Amino acid sequence: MWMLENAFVIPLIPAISFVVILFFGKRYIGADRVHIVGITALGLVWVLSAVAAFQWTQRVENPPPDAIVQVHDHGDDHGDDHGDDHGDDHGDDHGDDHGVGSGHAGDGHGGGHSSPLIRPVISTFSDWWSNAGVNFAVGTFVDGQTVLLLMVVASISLLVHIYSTEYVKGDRRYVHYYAFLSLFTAAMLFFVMAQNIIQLIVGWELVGVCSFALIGHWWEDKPNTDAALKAFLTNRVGDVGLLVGMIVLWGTFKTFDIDVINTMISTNPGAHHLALLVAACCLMAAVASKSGQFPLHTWLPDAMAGPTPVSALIHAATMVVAGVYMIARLYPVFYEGFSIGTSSINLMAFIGGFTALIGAGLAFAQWDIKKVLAYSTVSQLGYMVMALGVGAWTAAIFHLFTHAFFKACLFLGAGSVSHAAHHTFDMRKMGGLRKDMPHTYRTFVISSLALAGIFPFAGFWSKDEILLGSLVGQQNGYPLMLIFGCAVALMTAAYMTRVIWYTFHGEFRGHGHPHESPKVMTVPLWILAGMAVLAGAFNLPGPVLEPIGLEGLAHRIQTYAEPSVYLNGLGLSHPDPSLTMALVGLALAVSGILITYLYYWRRIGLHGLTERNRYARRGYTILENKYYLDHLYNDVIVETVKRPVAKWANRFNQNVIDRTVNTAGETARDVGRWVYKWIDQGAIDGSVNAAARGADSSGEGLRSIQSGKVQNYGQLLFGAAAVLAIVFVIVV
Amino acid sequence: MLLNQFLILGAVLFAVGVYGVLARKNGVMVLMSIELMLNAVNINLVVFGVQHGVVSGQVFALFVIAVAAAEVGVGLAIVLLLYRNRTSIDVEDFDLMRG
Amino acid sequence: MVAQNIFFGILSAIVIVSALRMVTTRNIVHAALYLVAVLAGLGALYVLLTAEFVATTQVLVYIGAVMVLFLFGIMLTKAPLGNEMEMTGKQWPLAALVAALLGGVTIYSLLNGFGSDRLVTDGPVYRTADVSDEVFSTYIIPFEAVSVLLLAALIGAIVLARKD
Amino acid sequence: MEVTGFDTWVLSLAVFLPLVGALIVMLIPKAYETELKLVALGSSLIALVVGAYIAIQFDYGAAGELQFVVDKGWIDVINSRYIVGLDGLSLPLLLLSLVVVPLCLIYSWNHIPDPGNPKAFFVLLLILSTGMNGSFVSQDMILFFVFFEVVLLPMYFLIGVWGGEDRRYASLKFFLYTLFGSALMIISFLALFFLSKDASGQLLQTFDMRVLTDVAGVGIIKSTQVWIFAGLFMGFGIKVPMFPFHTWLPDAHTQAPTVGSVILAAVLLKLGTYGFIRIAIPFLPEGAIAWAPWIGLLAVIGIIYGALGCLAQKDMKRLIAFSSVAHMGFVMLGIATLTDFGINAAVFGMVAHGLITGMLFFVAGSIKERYHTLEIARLGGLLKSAPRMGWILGFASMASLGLPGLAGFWGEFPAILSAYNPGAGLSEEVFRVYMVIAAIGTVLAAGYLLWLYQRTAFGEPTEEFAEQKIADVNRDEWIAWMPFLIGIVLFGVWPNLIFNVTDDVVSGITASVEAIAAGN
Repeated sequence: MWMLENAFVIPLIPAISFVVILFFGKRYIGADRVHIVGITALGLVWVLSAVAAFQWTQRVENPPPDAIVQVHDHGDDHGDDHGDDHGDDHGDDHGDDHGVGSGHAGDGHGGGHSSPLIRPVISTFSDWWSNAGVNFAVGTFVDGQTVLLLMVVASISLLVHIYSTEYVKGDRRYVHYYAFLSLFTAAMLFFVMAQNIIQLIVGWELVGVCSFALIGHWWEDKPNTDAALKAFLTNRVGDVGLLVGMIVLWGTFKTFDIDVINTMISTNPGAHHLALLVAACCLMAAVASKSGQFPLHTWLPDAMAGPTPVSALIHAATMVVAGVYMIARLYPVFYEGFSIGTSSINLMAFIGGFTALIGAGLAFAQWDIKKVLAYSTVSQLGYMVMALGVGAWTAAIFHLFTHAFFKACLFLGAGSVSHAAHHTFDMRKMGGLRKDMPHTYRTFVISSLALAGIFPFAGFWSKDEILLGSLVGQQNGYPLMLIFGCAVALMTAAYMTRVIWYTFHGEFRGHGHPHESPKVMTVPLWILAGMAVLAGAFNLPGPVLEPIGLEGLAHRIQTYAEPSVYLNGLGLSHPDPSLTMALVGLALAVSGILITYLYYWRRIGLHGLTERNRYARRGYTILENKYYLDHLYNDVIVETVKRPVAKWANRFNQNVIDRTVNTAGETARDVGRWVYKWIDQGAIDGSVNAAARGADSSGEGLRSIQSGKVQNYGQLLFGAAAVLAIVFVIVV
Repeated sequence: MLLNQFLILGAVLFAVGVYGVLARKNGVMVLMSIELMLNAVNINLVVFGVQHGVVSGQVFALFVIAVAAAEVGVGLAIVLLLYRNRTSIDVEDFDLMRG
Repeated sequence: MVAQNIFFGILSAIVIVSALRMVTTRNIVHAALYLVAVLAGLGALYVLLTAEFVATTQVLVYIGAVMVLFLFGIMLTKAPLGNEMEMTGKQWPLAALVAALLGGVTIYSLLNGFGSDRLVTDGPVYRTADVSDEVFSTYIIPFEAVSVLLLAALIGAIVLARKD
Repeated sequence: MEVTGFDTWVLSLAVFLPLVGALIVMLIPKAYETELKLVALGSSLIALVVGAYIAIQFDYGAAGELQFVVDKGWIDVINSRYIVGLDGLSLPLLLLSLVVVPLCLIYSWNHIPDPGNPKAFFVLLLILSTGMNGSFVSQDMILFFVFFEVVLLPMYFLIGVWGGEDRRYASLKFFLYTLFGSALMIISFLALFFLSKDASGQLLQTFDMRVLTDVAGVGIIKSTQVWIFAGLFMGFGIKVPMFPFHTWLPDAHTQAPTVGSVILAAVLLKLGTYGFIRIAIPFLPEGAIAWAPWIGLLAVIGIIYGALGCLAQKDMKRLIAFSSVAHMGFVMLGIATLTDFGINAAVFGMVAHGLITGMLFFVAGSIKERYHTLEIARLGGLLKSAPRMGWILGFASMASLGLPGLAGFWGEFPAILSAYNPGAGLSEEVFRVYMVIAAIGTVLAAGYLLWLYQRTAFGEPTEEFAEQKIADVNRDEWIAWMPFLIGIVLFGVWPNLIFNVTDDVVSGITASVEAIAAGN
């Protein structure tokens, strides 16, 4: 278990790599070879993360005595278990319960716990800071959720490092690029293993800064820096929520320790409901900014101004899931604050679902391939937040896991396309690339299928769990969320098909000769594509595996990653797998693909036919009449979705929300100018100056006294003496 | 006789001397006015010597007279020097200390 | 007592009127003569206060020596000896105000402080011999200092007034 | 702690060594320029070494008590004594002051602003140093006041002689403002002298700050405390500067020479906040409780107002100056909560602001030297023209906007946090509103700093300077800046370096305030 207790070395390695690259890279390593340092560091991080993940699974499988928490079935004897829980949750030695815990763990909902409640490995290092006589330590908090994220971050970061060697080759700031990739990785790893909420804040902001630096990587162009500023400032707005929310947590529990906060809530749910509600709402604002949730999502598409691998790493797979991760990490806060268990709609679920919906809608209206993917990311993040909002913790984290791989693959694929096609991301200048770029095409399609949720790709499994979660909920279902989820499933499949059509099919509309990217780019693509296929296997439902006798491997993420030590106390349950729900989800995705397919492929086919055969063209009019379906799709369904709805959404997005943000900024600036001009310089400074002028003019008057004539001085002297004497006489 | 008779006489003389010092233009007149002020002080010294029955009052009056003589000597020499350099002893002409 | 009061009245009237004339007259020689009157009046007042040696010195030093010095000064600086010269500066009202304030506050506090205290008239009377005893015993060092001062003033005056 | 041998005069040594250096420099003829610079630097460096010795000898276990105390007769007639001593509150600030001065000397080595005259410049800096060091260690109000005022004159001349175009106006404004505050402050000191009583009702008639801290104003009735506190509030508040007494600051900063701005930002402003923590609050707890909501209000107004002011600026130095108003608002908010958390954060914020804003002013000064303008619209592309300086500016901006992991955060976050639960029975509702406003202030801070950075550092250089060769950071600048940069990172990564030192003193202060509050 060494790795779990000393997990701090994992973020330390890329941090050192950052320092080495930034300060010694250019001079001692060579500007074009700094990636060696970064890749080595990330390789090491990956290995250590894998070790940590393995050791965590060992800890779950064969828990040491001090890792187990005695469990009571909260469903039955809720009344008398309070007294015990207080003692138990702090890891009292219950050696005799070893292995028995699995029996206790409430399995009332079928999918439930089959393993004991395992405490996270918490190591604290030093007195980081102190205040009011209390020392606050810095430390690491490692549990299944942490190691899962470690693996995600390490894997994708490593692949992005490798991919970037080709993609940003010869860039004028190659060194800085790799330095900030390393710093970002360090910050993200630091964030995921935060032991207290201060560390969460620190990591949260640090990844934001790296994002800022990398979005603005090509800062010579103003749009890039605008995007960077927008990203940072929008995040800063959310950070107000983060700071206030964390402060409310501190004020309520008088501790920063995540473990203690979670334990206190889970052992005594119901207490502090109001404070938790306030904290949860505030933190929700932070999540909205970092994870691109409505209405603070507008920065994310703009953030695509950064280099594409950065978009893949930061703005698809890792940083933007920080908000989701934080909800998951502090889940008891949100669960109690929003009453997720008992409500059938709440703020988090609604924001998530709504974001998923508008994100998917907006993805239709984009011509920039990266922006489509960006809106898709917004939409999928909304999915995750919605999942957390309906109480489907595992589903959300599972989706986070699978999404990281296929979305990173999609972004890197888009990067590969642009690399080949003269650095454009405009889909109108692409087309027909499937022949020229077979590897990119295949990986892109695989990932798109995963994103669309087609069996048996990864996205199918995770999306299915989310839909199931919103169907069943905890005590109530979340019907509205289910509708949102289903609609999004359909739309996701549709817009991804559109992207594939415009990018890879049809005729090449750009200029020059596109070519396949070199191996150093395609290999990471294939690895990610492989994960897009296989990642679903990590949390397969039991019924799928039973026929092949591998039911022991079911629900691995749920088993290993879920912090049931906290969630159990809240009474969180897991829905039974449902074949119906899976089929409905699949049907929606397939129909989405089918509709789009008909729309694009058929029309092109006809065009080709009419061009080949002039008789056929005459028949085409008839065919065209027969194809009122096209009209239906084109003019009615798609156009209404595409033109008025999407355009309206887009316009709302650009004009209302974005305008609001911009206007707020401009107004603040104008107010600043006004206040400065009239109040500061006018009123306050003016009055001061008036006083000074008074002093000045009286000084002018007094200056005439300085005549240099002895008698005048004498007059003053005697006059002053007389006055003083008078004063003295009067006073005494 | 009242003590105040003499003291007030001294005060009046002193005030008149002050006026002379401040108002007169001629350097010699200024010096004369200073003599007036010194004499005003001398009255006080003598009167208080009598009042307290000590001889020190008179002794100090004598000292003051001696110092006044010295002062007049030096003061007149300065006035003379000024006159020689500036051909004027109007104190209003001298404003070298103007700020 | 009455006689003394009458004498005091006459003398102080002379002194004050002369002093006022001194600081207001336009003729500088007249001013010097008024000063003589003031000094003489004061000398007489010293006699009234039984300070005979001071009175003598007043007459000898002031009226004899100092006044001669002043007259020399007046002549050497070629002061206009006529009546026509404006001797008072433009700022005289201010000076008068200051002087009046100063005098007023002093007189006020004197009246306040000593009220109607009577002058001690039956105290010891110090003759010239007593004064000289005191000067040459208790105040011998200040006396010597004053003599040095006079010497210094003498030399200083000569140095200053030398023509070269 | 028993003080013996060298330790008895080590503090005085740290305070007066620069003054001795100044005297020696005065004796060296102007022609020997290098020699006099070396003497000046040497004396400040020796003072720094003495400071390091103090820091090593300092008993961190007893940081709450005064150490190295010297108590000698001084002005017996008013019962004012020469008392110096050092505790955990003074130590970081003394060290900050000791570090900043030699760095400023190094920076000005070849950068004496017009009209030159390095001798006078260095002498003034050294006198300034003595005043600052003395203020942080004196434990007698008259002594404190003397040092407090000693600071004023050199600064006046630094601005008035070596400043920009409007230097006369700015320096006079600075001088009059501060003098006005000082006048009210000394009146309050006298009132404390005449009115303080010990627990048995005996009049104390002392300027000894230790005694006054101990009695904590028990003998003074509340309404009187409020008035005396008002005088102190004006005196210290102007120095801080708090809204609405801040208007001298932008002018002074804009016109001051670079090192003048640096010292002004790094140390001088701290005299005000230090005065609040050291004098105003412990001496007059009831007055402090009565004033705290208003101080908090002015602090948050300052935060928002300073930030809005920044957004309107066209001059880089003026912008940084306004940002000081905002940052000191956080410090004052922390103080106004009267909690350990808040006041510790305030002390941290003072040090952090000193380092960060000092750094920003250094960069601004170097930009001015190279471009001969600080007009933001005319700048641009600094990252391209002088990449290292651009990076340093970016780093300092990030630190200034309170990025965690750098020093600025630890002054800001705990201060906001402390407003959630203000101490001494202050209204939670009011302070929670302040908390939210202050948190919003962090957004604006990010806004103006990044906006500044975008316009000055990003993009291509403006046409005006496109052809010019802009020198990157030179050796003197590296030496002068490096300690700032290291400090910003070091305190950001391990904030306990400061929190640990100040906590004991601060909890002593708040404990007495709480006791008074509980007694009411």
